Amino acid sequence: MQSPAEIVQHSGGVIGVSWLMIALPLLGAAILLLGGRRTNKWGHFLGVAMSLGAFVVAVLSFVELTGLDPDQRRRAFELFEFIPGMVNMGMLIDPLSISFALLITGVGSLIHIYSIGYMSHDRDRRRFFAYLNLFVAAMLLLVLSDNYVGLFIGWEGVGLASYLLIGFWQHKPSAATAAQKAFIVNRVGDFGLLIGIFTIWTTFGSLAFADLTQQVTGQASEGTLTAIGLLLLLGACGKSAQLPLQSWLLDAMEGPTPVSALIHAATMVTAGVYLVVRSGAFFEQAPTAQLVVTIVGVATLLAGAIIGCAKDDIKKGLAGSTMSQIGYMMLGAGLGPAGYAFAIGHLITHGFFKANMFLGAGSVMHAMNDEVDMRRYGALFPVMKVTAVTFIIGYLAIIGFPMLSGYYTKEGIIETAMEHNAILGWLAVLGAGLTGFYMSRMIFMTFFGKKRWADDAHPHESPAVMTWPLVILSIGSIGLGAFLILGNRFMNFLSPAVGLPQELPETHVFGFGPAALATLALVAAGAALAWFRYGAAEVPAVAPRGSFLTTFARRDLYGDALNEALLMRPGQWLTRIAVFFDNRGVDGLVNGLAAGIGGTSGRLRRVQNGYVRSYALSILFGAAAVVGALLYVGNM
Amino acid sequence: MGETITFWVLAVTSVAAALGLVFSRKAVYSALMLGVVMLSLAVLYAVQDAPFLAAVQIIVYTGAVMMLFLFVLMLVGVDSSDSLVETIKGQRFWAVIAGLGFAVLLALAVGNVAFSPATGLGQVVASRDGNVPTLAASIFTRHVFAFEVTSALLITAALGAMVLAHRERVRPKATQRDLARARFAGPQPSPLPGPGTYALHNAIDMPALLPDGTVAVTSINRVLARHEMEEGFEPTDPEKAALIKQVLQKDDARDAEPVEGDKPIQVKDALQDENALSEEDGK
Amino acid sequence: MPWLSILIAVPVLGAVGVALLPKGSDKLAKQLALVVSLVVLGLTVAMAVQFSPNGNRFQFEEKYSWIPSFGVHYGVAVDGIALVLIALSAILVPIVILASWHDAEGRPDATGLAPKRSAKTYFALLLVLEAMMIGVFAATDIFLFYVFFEAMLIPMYFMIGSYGGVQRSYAAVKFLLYSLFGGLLMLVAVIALYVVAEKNTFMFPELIGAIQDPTTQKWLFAGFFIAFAIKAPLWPFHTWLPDAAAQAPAGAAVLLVGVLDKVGTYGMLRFCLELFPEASKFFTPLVIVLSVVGIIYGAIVAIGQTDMKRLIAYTSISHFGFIALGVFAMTQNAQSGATLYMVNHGFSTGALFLVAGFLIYRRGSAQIADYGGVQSVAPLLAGAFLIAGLSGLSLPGLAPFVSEFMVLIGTYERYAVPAIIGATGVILAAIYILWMYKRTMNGPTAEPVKGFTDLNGREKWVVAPLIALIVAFGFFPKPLLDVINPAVDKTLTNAQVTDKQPVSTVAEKKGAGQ
Amino acid sequence: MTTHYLVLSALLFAIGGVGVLVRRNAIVVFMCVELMLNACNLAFVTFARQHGNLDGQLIAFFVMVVAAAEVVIGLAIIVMIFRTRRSASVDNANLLKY
Repeated sequence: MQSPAEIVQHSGGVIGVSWLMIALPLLGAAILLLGGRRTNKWGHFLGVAMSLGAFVVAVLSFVELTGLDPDQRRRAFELFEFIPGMVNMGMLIDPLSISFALLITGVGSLIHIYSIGYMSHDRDRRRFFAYLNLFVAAMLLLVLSDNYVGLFIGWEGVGLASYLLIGFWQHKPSAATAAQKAFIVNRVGDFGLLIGIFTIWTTFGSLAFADLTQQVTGQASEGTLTAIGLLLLLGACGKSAQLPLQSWLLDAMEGPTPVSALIHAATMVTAGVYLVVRSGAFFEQAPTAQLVVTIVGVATLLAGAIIGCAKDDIKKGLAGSTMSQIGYMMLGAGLGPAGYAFAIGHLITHGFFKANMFLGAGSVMHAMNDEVDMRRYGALFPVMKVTAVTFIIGYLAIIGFPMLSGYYTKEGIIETAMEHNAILGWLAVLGAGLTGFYMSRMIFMTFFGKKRWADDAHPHESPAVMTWPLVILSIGSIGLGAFLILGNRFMNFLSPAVGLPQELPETHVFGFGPAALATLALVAAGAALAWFRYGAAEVPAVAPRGSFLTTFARRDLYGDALNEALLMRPGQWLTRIAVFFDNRGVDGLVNGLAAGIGGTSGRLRRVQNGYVRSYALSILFGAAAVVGALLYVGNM
Repeated sequence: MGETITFWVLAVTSVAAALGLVFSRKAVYSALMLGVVMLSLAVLYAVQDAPFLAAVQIIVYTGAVMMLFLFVLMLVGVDSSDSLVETIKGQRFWAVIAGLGFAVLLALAVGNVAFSPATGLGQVVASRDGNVPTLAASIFTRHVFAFEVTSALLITAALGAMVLAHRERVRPKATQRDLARARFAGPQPSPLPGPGTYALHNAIDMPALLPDGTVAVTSINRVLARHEMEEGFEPTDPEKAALIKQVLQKDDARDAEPVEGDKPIQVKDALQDENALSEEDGK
Repeated sequence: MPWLSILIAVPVLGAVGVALLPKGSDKLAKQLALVVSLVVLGLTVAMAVQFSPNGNRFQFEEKYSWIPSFGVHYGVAVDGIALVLIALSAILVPIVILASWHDAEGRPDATGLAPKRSAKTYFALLLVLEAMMIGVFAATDIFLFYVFFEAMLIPMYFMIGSYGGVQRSYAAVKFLLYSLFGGLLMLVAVIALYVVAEKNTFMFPELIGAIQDPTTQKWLFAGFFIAFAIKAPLWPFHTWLPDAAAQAPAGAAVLLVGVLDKVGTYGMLRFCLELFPEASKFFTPLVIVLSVVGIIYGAIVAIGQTDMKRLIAYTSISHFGFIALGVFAMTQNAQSGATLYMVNHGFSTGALFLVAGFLIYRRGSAQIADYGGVQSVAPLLAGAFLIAGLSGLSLPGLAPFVSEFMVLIGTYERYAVPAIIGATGVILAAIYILWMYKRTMNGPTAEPVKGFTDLNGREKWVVAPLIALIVAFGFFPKPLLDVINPAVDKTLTNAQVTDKQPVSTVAEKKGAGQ
Repeated sequence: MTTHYLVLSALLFAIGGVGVLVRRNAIVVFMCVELMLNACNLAFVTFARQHGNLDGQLIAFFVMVVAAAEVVIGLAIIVMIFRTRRSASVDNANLLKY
């Protein structure tokens, strides 16, 4: 077992200016938002350029980092004092953060390019690119920050970008509602993260990753560490759409498709996994918290898969799949150093093949007049070959077709889980089978079978600016897994940042262990079932009323209904009661007091009846009282 | 001994007169009663070594002030007597309670003190050869400032009274000629009809009837009518009562209007009003 | 150079100048008021530059005898806390003047908006108010503080009562009576403090530690605290604020909520804690409960509002809960955070009120239901509203986050449970802000909204500095905190509190390494 | 004897007070006020003799002067009120109420 390396102070070199990665897209966003209509013409090019610029810096930093000794590969440097005496803003470039940076800028740039085509007809394309740039900057801040506060700022920054992009077509009430929901549900998670950060600060007196080594965290009680772990997990659940905070992700598909690809598939939703891995120093000494992480992961991977099985909306189907795949990553992240490399590896390959499929779905929608219902697709393979082929490559990668990316990373997670806890392992295998089913269903319904198009649909292949990113992504979907996993290349690369397990797992080009065989068998069975129901058989253009299970899955496992019944309605009642109480209770008391005084004076002023004789009478009484008092005092 | 007798006689007299002042219905009686109290007090001053004050009391109070009261009473109406109905609830009861209580308290206060026999003013007066010179010396030496202020007060009061009671004449005073002309130019050159003519009663408070049996509005005596309406002695004939009320209301409305300056010939206005009224009647 | 006296005198003279302008010269009055307020801002900046954070606690001291027989002085000076609050006032006033350019003119098609009034008077009142605000923060003599504390009410009373919405007189009277009631309690306490301390002076620095008897401390604390709690306003003394803020013209509401109410929390920090340390500790649990209730309660009631300005007012009640929580958590972080919160909240709520004011000016209604889809017709307006709103929900990267974070983390150091409950306000804040944003800005464009124009040049100049400050201090709060921290340190020393140390040894390890 | 005079003075004063309270005719009310003033004067004169000091008489003298001035003005006011309202009842002048 090897602990993570010490974080070293850095200066100079490309890493010394790696803050440019954040600054460039941020600048882009600022220019596009403040520049207004003047920048309409070239705004999208600026957006792409800034993203590519960040990518270049990331690559150069990566090269510089790999040129260092492995135990010197955690480089941190301070930018400025943020909150004096508490937090200094700084950057941490280590194998973990640079992997994320490469994924974010790389896939991000491809999606930027794709969006030029996809959003070409939207009058607000400039704003869209501004938000995308903002997102990239925030996401990079999240992963590159060397402390929890910086991470939190990025964390909320991506939340904001997500809010803005989901609600990009804000004139649609559904989009606005979905955006709002995403933000608020995320805030619940952020609440947990915030309290977690508080606990870290009060326990350890520092929020910098460099100070929170395992030696330091080991001094706290396990209870504290478990609490910190669970609180951070709550944050992770919010951002990564894990149970029980999953409900926002499906609604988030209201946003434009490139957004779904970039934010709600490839990068932002994986931030939770990053958080858990980055906080390994806490989780690894709190087994209970780790166990909860794996349970949440497994539960979500099954829930997401079940939801995916029933959705007819292609984007929602993919969203369910995303949930499910992040569940795998969470599971891996909960397994400690043995699972980290697979989790992050799966995260990266997933970033490629899921972005690939989302963009493919976008391409299909683009061709089908923004139709998202798969029951209105069918037989699209012949008309849009590039899209179809790249989509199918992504499909094969996700179901874990041997030798493709997903196979290595997912299989790694399943094997590690199996060693750790057989129940979790088998449930993960079951999830893989479900993946085989719903993804095959999607392929068959979309690209094969009979045409069920709407009358005015004239599908056509998308322009090159949209297909080239698909091609590049699909190359990643094919080869990246093998590149990373075979020979534990990625595990060794990450080790300075996250440590190594006691013994390195063996990796084979074909890893047909019992678990892998079972997985393959289940996936094949799932695919076959999908073929019989959706490939060979007729697919009705209108969804039939399914069984209870189907309805259960279609309604997102009643997650929304549950939220509504448990939180929303009581909340509404609470609000109404509070408003009533405030108006009638607190303010009523105040106004009542005022009215009481007013009424008393109103009655009291009747004494002033205007008759001088009455006044004289009271004067006489007063005089008598004075005389009486004088007498009394004199006699005392 | 002489003083005691004088005191008791005058004390009884003055208290009785004071009560009379409070309880007599007619203001003139009250004024006379006040005069009695003042004279009694003047004598009591004299008894108590204050001859100058006694004189002043008679001259200023009983002479000047009381005359002033009587003049005003004449202006306001000598014969009017107050209504005995108390309009403010509980006023009388509480007034008597307060008055009695106050008197008792004062009496108690006085009674509680054991006075030594009076020093008397003999010594003080002797040094200056009599009460008046001594008082004068005091007024014009020690209290000269207060005295001068009083004089200012009196002048101010005199001025104030003149300003308050004065009414500016804005038109030349009407001569007899003007009055006659106005009368003949007006709608009714003849005298107003007397009351009670052709009526069942010849009492002065009943209006005259015209040949057709209707009331002659111009014959209504305003003062009496008002008095009777206020006291609740309305004519039994509801028609007449209504008519009287109407006339009075008309008067009230006119009174309520702001008075500007001195109206030279009141008669004319009154006649015009009456004319308008009878015209209304005709309709 | 008597900086503070000049700062108080300039706006007063400006107000006199504005008031003396001939009738009908409204435009000149506005320009003059703007120039005067900018001069004040310039002077404030010049003063702030000369302030040395680590020098004496009170700087720019001036002290002249005022009523010698009672030991009353005209005593002014600033420490870091007062300085930032004075700076806040000086920044907000020119912005408010610019934003209120047409507030006194009524509207040709006015629907429930204020009728036309004298613009001259309005701007003169604004300047008088500025002088009072600077004076109240600068006063080191408690009697002088009281005088400013009460005098401040008068211009605000007229601004609400004459230039406000439909129910302006109700709101103005409620505001005045409520504040006066608190002020009278404070006056009693001020006099009692003078009598009991037997120092024959009202100077604050000399009165620190003068009251030793715990019972006396508690009574005096209560007198001061209730006045400040009403002013702040703390739950349950808050109901005047929504009425006043909803009826006041937007500019006045900004100064009311942004600066005037800060006097309450400032007073708690400065006077309650330092003069009555024992009593403060005794009452801390109570105040913390009130603050936490205020945070949650204000947020929940805000969610249920249908009127934009009332909603913003209730969010402020929630935020004042945070500030009071920070003040009474008695840790360096919490109190620095609370002070920073006062400043940031001024900018954030100021921006919200002003942008809401622009909306209301266009639509003639403050009802949320009367809007919808504004973003499509006026994107800049919507963007400004969103940024202001996001700062209201303490989005990281915007200024209020830093302060809220510090308050909560500082509170958590000592009182974990209140901090956790308070932190749920973070979620509620997202609900009330975003829901309001959604209902006004998103969705299909409502019919009456279609004619909306986007921000004009003047309005841009109003919004831009606020947003720039919010963003700048969101990423770089150090300049403010460097000024605030030493002052809070002194406060804590005088309040006889020491910070808790973390369990672990990171700090020690660092200390050993150096 | 002094006691007797003083009690008489008190009695007259009280009667005058009651008169002010129960009578509605402004002129009679005024007379009652004069009665009260006279009662006071009696007390002053009595005390002057009791203490052998002329100041009591002096005060009484001044009281008379002031009373005279007051009567002049008071009556003028009454006349004026009567002229406009045609009534000398103090109850009619009750506009200054509530």
